[in-house]
Amino acid sequence: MIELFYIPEVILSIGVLLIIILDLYLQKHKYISFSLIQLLLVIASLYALTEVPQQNYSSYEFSEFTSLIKFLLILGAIIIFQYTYSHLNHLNSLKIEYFTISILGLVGTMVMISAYSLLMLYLGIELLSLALYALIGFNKHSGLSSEAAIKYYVLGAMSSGILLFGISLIYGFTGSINYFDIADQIRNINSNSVQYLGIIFGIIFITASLCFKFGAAPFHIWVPDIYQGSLISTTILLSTLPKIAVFIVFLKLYFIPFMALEYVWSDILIFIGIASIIIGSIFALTQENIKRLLAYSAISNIGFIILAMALVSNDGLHASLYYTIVYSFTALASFGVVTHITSNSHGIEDISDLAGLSKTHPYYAILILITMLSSAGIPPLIGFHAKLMVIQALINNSYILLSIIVVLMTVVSAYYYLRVIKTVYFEERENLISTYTSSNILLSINVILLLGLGIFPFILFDTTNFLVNLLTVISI
Amino acid sequence: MIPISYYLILSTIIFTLSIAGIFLNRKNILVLLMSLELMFLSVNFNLITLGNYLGDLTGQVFVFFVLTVVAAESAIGLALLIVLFRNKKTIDVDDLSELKG
Amino acid sequence: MIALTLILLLSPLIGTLLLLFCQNSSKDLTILISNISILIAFLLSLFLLYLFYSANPGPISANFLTFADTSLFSLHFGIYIDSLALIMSSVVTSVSLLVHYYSISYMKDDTSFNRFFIYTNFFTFSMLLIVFANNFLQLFIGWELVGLSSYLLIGFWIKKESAIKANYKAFLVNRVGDIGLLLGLCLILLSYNTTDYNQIFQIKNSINIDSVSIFGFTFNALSAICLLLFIGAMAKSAQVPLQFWLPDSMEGPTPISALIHAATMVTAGIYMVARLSPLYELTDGVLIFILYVGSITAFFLGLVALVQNDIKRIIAYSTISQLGYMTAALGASLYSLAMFHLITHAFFKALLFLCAGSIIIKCHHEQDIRKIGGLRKYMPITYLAFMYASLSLIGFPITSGFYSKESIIDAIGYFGHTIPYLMLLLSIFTTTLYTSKIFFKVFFGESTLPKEEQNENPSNENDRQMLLPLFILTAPSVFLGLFIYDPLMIGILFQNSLAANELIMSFYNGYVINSFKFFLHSFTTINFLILLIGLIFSYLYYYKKAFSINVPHFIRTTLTKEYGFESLSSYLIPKVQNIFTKYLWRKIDISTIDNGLINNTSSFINNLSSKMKKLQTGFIYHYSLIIISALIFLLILMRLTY
Amino acid sequence: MNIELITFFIFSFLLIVTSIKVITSPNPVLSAIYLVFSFFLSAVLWLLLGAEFLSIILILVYVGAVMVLFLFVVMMLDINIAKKSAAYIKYLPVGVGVFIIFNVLIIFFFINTFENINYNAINSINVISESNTENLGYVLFTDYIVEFEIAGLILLLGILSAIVLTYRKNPNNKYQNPTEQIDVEKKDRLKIIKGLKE
Amino acid sequence: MFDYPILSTLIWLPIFVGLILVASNDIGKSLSTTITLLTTLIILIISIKLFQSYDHSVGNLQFIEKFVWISGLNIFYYLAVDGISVSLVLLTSFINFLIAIYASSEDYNNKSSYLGYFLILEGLLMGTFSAFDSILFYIFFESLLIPLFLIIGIWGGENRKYATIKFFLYTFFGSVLMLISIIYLANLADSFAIEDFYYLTLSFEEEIFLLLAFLIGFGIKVPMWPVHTWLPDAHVEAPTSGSVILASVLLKVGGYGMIRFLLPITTEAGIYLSDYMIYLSLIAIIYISFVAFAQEDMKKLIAYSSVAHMGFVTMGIFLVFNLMGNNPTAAAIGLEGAMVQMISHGLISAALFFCIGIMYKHSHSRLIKDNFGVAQFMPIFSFMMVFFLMANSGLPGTSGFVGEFLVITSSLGSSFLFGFLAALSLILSASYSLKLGKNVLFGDNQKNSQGYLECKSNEKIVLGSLVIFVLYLGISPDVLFNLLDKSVSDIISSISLGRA
Repeated sequence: MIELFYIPEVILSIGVLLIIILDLYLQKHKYISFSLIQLLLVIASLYALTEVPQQNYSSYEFSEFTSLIKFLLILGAIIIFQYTYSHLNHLNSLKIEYFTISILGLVGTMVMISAYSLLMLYLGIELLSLALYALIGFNKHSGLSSEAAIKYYVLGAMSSGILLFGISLIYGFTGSINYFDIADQIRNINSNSVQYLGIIFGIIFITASLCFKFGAAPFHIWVPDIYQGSLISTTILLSTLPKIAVFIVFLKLYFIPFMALEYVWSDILIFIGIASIIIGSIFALTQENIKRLLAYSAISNIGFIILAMALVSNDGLHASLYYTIVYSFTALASFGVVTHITSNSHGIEDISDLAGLSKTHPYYAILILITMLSSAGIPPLIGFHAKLMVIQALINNSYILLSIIVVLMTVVSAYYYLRVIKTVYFEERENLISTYTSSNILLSINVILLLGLGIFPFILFDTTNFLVNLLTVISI
Repeated sequence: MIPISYYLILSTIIFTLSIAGIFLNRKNILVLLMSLELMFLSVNFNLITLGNYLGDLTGQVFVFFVLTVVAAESAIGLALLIVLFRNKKTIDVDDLSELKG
Repeated sequence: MIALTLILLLSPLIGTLLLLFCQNSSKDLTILISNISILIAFLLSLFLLYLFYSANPGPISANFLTFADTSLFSLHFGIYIDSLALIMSSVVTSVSLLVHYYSISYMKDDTSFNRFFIYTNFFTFSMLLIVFANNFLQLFIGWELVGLSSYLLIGFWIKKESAIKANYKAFLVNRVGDIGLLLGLCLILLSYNTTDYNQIFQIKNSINIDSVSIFGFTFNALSAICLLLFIGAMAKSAQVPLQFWLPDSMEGPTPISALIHAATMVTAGIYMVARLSPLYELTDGVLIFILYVGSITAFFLGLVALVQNDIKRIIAYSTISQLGYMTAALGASLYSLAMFHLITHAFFKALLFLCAGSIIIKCHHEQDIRKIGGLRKYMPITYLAFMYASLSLIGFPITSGFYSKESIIDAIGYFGHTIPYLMLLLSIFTTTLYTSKIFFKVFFGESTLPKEEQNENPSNENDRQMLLPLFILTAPSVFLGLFIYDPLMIGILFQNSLAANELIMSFYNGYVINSFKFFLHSFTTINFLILLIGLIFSYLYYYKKAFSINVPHFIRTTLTKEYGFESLSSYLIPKVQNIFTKYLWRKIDISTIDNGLINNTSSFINNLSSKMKKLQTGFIYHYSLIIISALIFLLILMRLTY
Repeated sequence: MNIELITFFIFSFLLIVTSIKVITSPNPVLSAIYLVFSFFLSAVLWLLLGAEFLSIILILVYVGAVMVLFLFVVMMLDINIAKKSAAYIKYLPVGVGVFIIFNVLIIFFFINTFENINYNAINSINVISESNTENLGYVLFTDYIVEFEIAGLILLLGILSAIVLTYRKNPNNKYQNPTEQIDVEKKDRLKIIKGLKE
Repeated sequence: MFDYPILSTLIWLPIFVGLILVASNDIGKSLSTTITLLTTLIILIISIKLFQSYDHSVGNLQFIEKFVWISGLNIFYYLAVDGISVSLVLLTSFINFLIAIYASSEDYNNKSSYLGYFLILEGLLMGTFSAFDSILFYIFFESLLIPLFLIIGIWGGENRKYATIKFFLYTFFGSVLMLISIIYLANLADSFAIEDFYYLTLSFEEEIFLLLAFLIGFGIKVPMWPVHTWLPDAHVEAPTSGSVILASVLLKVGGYGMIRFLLPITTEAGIYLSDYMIYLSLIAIIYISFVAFAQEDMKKLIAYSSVAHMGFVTMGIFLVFNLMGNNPTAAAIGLEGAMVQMISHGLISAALFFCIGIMYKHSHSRLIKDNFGVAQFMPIFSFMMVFFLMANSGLPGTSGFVGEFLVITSSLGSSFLFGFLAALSLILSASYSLKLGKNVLFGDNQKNSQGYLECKSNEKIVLGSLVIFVLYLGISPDVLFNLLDKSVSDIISSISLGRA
């Protein structure tokens, strides 16, 4: 048991408690608290990499796979925090509580990842969701922020209810909440037995709820509003960490307990994936608000992830994992750039706020260019390789028609990315654009990696390949 | 002797009632929150009943955690409600459509 | 010999290039370079001619530059030396030389003096390229290059609106013919994998057996090729219906009209058919076609000349008509006669044009013969030269024109081509009429030009530089026919270059006997009668103005409008072109394809997006309804499936 | 028809009625009161199922804490009694439709599934003793200890968030901050402004 | 032979320098000009070396560089050239060098970025022409859009936003379908190497779909008839050098792709559909010529003329399908014609766009009616422009003739009608080309209100060298044929590979 002390979750939880207390004494010197937080994260990430407890807890998984994912999550958090710190500092609304709540949410994502029982999963999701409710509503003086928060709260709670309903069905008809036992039960079930439909219904409820958390169509409906309403730093958080976590939950749920019913859920997920891609692409076309735009872009990206995963094949799995990481990376970069820019002394809201950026801040213009092109899937940027892998997986599994729809939607979606570039580069309007440089280097590295990994995709490719191998070892 | 399905049917009815409550509600967010409470209540019914059916305590343990979480959730929800009220001077559902499109 | 020919061929080109690089140097240098390069070419032609007849090596064909040499085909630039080529080159270079010399004075006041000589030199080179071509590709290249130089020279006065319209038209009409030529060339290359004259000549009989499908009809391959090639000749040699560019091309400087649009370039078509006579000889159908095209051109375009008033246009129509004679001769397999007329025509028509040039420059670029008059006393030398040239043109006995033209008419009659014969006969009359019309109106009568513009210095002829070529040209215009008639008819002149020598021989032996007998005999023919009637008629009508004829308006209009070709080319085609192309562009390209297909798709998707955006109402209850509906949908789906 | 079944029917009927009342009463205070009723009724039904500890918790925590919180908020926010709007009527069929479809789907499914299983819902599960509370406590602190800890984190997060969200400094309050006063350095006391030349 | 990676140098050197120029953000006009000139010159020298050391006597792939790039997906960093590639590589480096010379006297804001994007474009083009792994090819092919998009968008004309987005989406649309086909093929062949695709046995339906996908992809790039409408817009809005590179090299990517992918892979379907595709090409040649005639904007006119001339390229390629069975020689002639036409059009259209750019600098209008009487003030320029216009209308002795000649020859092998219709281009191209000359160069212009001035020496060098090359290739295209001959016959033989 003492060994468990060293897992990053524990370190983070205890660290957060300490920082909450310390912060009370460091009101004037917030940067100290912030540095402590970052230090805490770094330590946790190191532990995530080095320590893999051998001792297993039946409802909590420790493995190289989860450790690596946790490492990635913490890494993402470090980057996000850095952006957030600069952003909030710039807007004079820095509060250390923002980070402590975020860290608790981060712990939530870790719990989700490691969860090996439905109860643990539920707790993880709730931990994350509660943190997100608070973070979305964090901008207390903004009506939009609180509107977004209450919307997310109501819908999120509803989806938790749906999740619980599904869990209760699964629990009732398999007799267990442990993934392994459930998998065992489902494997031995035949389609004539009483439990069969109950389990399928349970899976549907859980799928609906998870798709809601993921932001996949038609459960995506909250995404644009919430992205728009919250602080842009929250938007980055929303569009990266929870997505990775939910994706891993998807992987673990569907490929371990529900694997035997693969023929049931894979069709549903393919439908959801395609719907997300189409809706994400088409709705985004006429958006004016950049956060809404990126929200719809996120929806369509989620569609890609789900679609690849729903193929239930090794390359599909690999593609979805690769896509998830690439997507998070791109989202970090694209939102990251936006956090670094203020227009007319506000954060960037509308696309038109970016007009003329290339004249005043060519450097940032290039960053936006790269991120947008990467999102659009234009080679040689990393976004292209991700889309390539998904399409390849589709074609390998003989979904030719789907792949055509997908690429056509890629073309449609390229339009709105180009619109952003167009505004940045080709339009000349005087905006009082200012930028800040505190986390500039990190951002640059972030963006340059989009290009660098595009030219040398095998680095990331090998990593994800390793991860997928780990995962298949677990699930089989 | 109460057949297991009775409890399940009851919980389903309450569950659907609470869902209907969410989208039929034209009044204020507070009632929405109450509907959500009802929803969790119905799920708890399910869990306890099915736990009993399985002869397994896990269902009750689950309910225990759900109760805990929902309590915390309500706290946050009410806090958000207050913030919303401060900003908009209203908690009418119909007034919450600034974010759209 | 090959080397010399090469030098002959390239010296105008080198001249062109030198001129190109000395564009800004003095006029003297330009004159020097251009004239010397042509002089070299001319002297070499004569020398080669001498060499050729003395050594008589037979036709020589050699390649000197590889165009392409691949596994699929091999194309070269080469030279083909035989009597035909050398005679033609002598004609070309001699006329060219004289025109160059003449132009020194004619163009002396022009600002683009140098440019003029660049063009003319380049033209001479291109023409020689055709003359010495040993394959079809080179023929085509030269063909197009003379077209280019003609284009450039017609539009030499770039500020003159009518000139740049005329050169545009000339080039395009020539292009129509070039399509035929190009298709013929491609067909040869594709089917026989060579374009070399000799090789094609060798397999001509097997080509004659092959067939080729054109628009679903099956043709004899050789006929098809020859017909296609002849379409090229029709455009270049201004045969009906592709003749209408030539009168307009008179917008260029007059020496150019002399050189290109009378003496040399327009005869390229004749030359080509003569060159390929071994092939044409095998294609009876095509020959008949050629014969009729030629005689129709000769007659009807001669008529048009009657109603013209511009001195150069009259001569231009006369050129078309004379080319018609040559074509008709070709069509009757009388290749050497066609060549003969080509040669004599080159000289006397060049002379006519140069005279016209003298007149025009004297009259300050006034070309309307109704306004010019009484120049006889001011320009006696020009008057004489013009008279000789005119006599030659109308075929007055003993002149060069007489020998070439009469023998064509007689030979056609002799071989029984009745309808062409009649048409050609009649056009003797018209030729006489329009020639006399110019002659009498310009040199006699009174000028209607303003007095001060008429002559500042009436006693002066033009300067010597302009007169010398007139002198020189008068000689061949009058006497050349007499000298070369016999050797030509018995086949010494062209040796075996031309096919169907035996036909000429039979005509010669059966009808002409020798040049002097032919001369004497001609006074007894109907030809001479017509000529005399024409002369008398025009003397009375144009000079004495003894009577007036009311030509019906309809006929006059038809002729002025050149049987409708005029309106076709200058009104209808451009109009249709403008409207039609604008329609294609605006209606089909922009409206249908671009807006209809492309932009509509994008705006459709955009509209869809903005419509669908309304689904996102922002109300929680709608959102939850959507989520629940989706859930229920999935549940029902599962319920129905499992 | 035994006593349990009768109890079940009575209470469940009441539960449904109060639930409907919760979502339909125009006055949120009434809604809250009905919700309290619902919780009470549920507690009874849970008791019937043998989940004594949970039913007590439901009353203590929910009725005692959460619902009171709700009522506080209702009072605090001074919310008007809403009238039934036209939109309500418009959406009522949709709501009823969804309600019916959903119910039919799930209820029929439950009925189908359990029609051959005559299983009594009333069941007491014994792990270490007869006492439900003892059993629950035992399981909670052995098998579910990690979950228990995480629940602690969730509560911490709840507290933290609620405070962060609702806490506000009244800008009109005039008070001294001793820390700031002590922290002052020399350079803060006097600020030298370069005089404008014109 | 070289033991250093000559192809990689060709690709990465300009990209690297270009990135530096873009990143350095306006380092000064003269410095960036010098750097660009030097780089393009080095690239030109290297590509000439490549040309020299390329072994003409065999048509196979040479200078192969092959490394594993993404091992899991079987994607290789696989560069090589054959004769076809070498000719296009030479064209690219030559045109870019000319652009560098031309741009040296131009003044743009943020010139270093401008030149940087051109260098990047050059490198990517090199990559496109030498990549033999299909994904690598696709990456280069697609990346081309980025620098061109920016060049037109930033330094373009009034309506550039519409034009760039249209251009980008149009071509992107085409290429994604191509991507699907590539992946599909790779899936069957278990390799992304292009030549492995040649050995696949595909069913007829598969071939049809693949053909259509490739046809849309490359057809938009070429552009073929119904999908050409992006080109005039893009050209009109592009800065001069942008138009030049777009017309002279970028369009060739489409033709190149067709030769590489369409011909050997989808032969059966190609034979089945060849008539329709030839009709499309003929429509491009004839109909577009008419449309070109109607243009009022000089750039649009030349843009449409480009479409018409590229019609010859596609026609030559599709004739291969039509002729392969009964007349392989004619097929090969057609293909060589297509290649020569590509190179020649690359030179001529570049020259014409330069010419228009030079006029535009003085008159600030691209409309035909605003420009007239240029020849009076710019005689040398006008001389060269007339030359290029003539070359554009396929005058023998210029390179413009050779390609058309060969394609027409080849088409006669298929049907006389095809040959006749294609030959109509002789009139049509002359009519619009000379119309431009007639209205713009000639005519009386007394006031010179446009302020025409004889072109500067660097512009003379640009146009002059183009004149020389157009002439050289027109009089003695043997160099080109030597280069292409073996590779073309290799392509033709690889067509039979797939059929076996």
